[in-house]
Amino acid sequence: MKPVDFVLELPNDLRAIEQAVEFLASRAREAGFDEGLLRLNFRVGVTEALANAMLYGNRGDENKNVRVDASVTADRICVRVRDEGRGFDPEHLDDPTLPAHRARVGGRGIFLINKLMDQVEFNEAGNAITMVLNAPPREAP
Amino acid sequence: MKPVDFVLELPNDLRAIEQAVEFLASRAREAGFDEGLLRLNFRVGVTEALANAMLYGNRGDENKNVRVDASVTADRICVRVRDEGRGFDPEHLDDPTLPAHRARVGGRGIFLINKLMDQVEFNEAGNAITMVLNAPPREAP
Amino acid sequence: MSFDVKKQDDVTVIDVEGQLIVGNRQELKQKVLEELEGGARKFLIDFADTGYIDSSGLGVLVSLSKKIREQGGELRLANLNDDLRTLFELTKLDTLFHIANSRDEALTSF
Amino acid sequence: MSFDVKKQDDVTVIDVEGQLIVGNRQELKQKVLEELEGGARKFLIDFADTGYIDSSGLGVLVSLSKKIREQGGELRLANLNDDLRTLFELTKLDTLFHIANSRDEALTSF
Ligand SMILES: Nc1ncnc2c1ncn2[C@@H]1O[C@H](COP(=O)(O)OP(=O)(O)O)[C@@H](O)[C@H]1O
Ligand SMILES: Nc1ncnc2c1ncn2[C@@H]1O[C@H](COP(=O)(O)OP(=O)(O)O)[C@@H](O)[C@H]1O
Repeated sequence: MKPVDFVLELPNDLRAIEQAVEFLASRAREAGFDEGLLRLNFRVGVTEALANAMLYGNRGDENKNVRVDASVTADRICVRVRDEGRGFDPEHLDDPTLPAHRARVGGRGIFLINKLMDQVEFNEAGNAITMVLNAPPREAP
Repeated sequence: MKPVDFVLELPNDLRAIEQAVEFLASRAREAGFDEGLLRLNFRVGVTEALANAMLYGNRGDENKNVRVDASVTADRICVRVRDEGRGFDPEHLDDPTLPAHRARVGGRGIFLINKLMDQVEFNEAGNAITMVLNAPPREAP
Repeated sequence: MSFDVKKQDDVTVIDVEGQLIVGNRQELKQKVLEELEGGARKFLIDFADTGYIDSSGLGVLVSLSKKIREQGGELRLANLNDDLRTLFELTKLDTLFHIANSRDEALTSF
Repeated sequence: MSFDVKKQDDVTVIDVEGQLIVGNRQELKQKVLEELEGGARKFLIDFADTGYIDSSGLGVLVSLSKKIREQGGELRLANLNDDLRTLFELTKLDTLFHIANSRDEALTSF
């Protein structure tokens, strides 16, 4: 199946996130992707990536944008989120589920992305994240 | 007021239009633009431009995209829609409201854009349309 | 868009929910043509739950109206809100259609 | 998101409609802190009409729970659907909150 590709360039505005996610989810639904995975995994995963791009990557700078590249088929969604920041090292984050960290207010974003998405990759610089979500295997007919 | 800028690149899929329009309308609403004008003028105007870009500009070619550049403030929305086609001459279209044309199935798209938007401009090639919608004047306090 | 087709006596009543636009107009067209082939002649499209209509949607209404008339039938419209009424006036399509204020008004006189 | 705040005896019950996410979490936080300052101590957040919650939303819940406890109060949660429950389990936040199956269950034992 030929993937359908979208590009979104969003201003650095947290209030744009919900509708952007809704737009992408509606396209994935239309492509026939599993509704169950769109509900939580897709929506929360993409929300986290967009929020981090705006808050940490672009540091709230109104003159910076976030670019989203999405490609969807019934079997697979791939979303790349890139900000204009200097990136970070995603390898050395605390595990938020450890008893000592559980009561922290923050630190669950990248953790959730890793849990909810099937494949997660950062570019070298650390200012672009690529997330893949696969449809559940179909039952043999 | 600094305008908030968006870019959307959409695949040549008519079913993507409604949600793309919804996304842009939600951003304009958030920016404080008049709800009444968003309901019909904005939504129908942008829908027409996207449909023409996909149907006539890109001639349904799945490998072509439509690019939308939008900038919104509470006072003004500017949307540019560009396709990858060869363009056309928008000056010589029949008036669909003439009695002889009224019963035609088509030919009302550009007409409606001109009626519903405040400013409409095509680029030289005719494959990009820029539409401006202004907020109604506010009453003096 | 989703739409709902009901029979009220000999009138086929279609409720259009959401938008009637280029992305979905074919569904409405197909449904009405099926009914027409099945022998229905009186049609009422009710727009009470419709958001907006684009030029493709208007085109489908014109096309259906013509096809129905060719079979000796009639298509009426009801419950256009102010926005939709503006659309019909701008395009002068208000001169082409029987537009009733309410469903009852359209039905009683059919 | 929109939310609705009601008093049920001495419990402040908050319904969260839509998403609780980075774009709107401050509204919930502010509202609850106002009630806390106004003397409320028992809080129940009902998620029956909630779509999804992101890490910022979870963070606000953790922060509020802490602040309420500091004033000798308690924050309870109710009506998490399967998706939301998964979220609390993944993050082990289910060990931090009193999560009731229904609003009544949360209220009767408060
Ligand atoms: N796009 C980004 N650019 C720069 N730093 C980032 C980016 N995304 C995440 N980070 C860093 O990683 C940390 C952990 O992020 P996350 O797991 O989402 O938790 P939280 O947002 O609650 O801090 C952030 O605090 C930030 O320092
Ligand atoms: N983006 C475009 N590229 C090429 N031709 C276009 C474009 N937009 C409109 N046209 C031409 O202008 C004509 C009139 O368009 P319009 O007023 O929208 O009515 P309709 O779509 O019903 O034909 C179209 O039939 C097409 O030939």
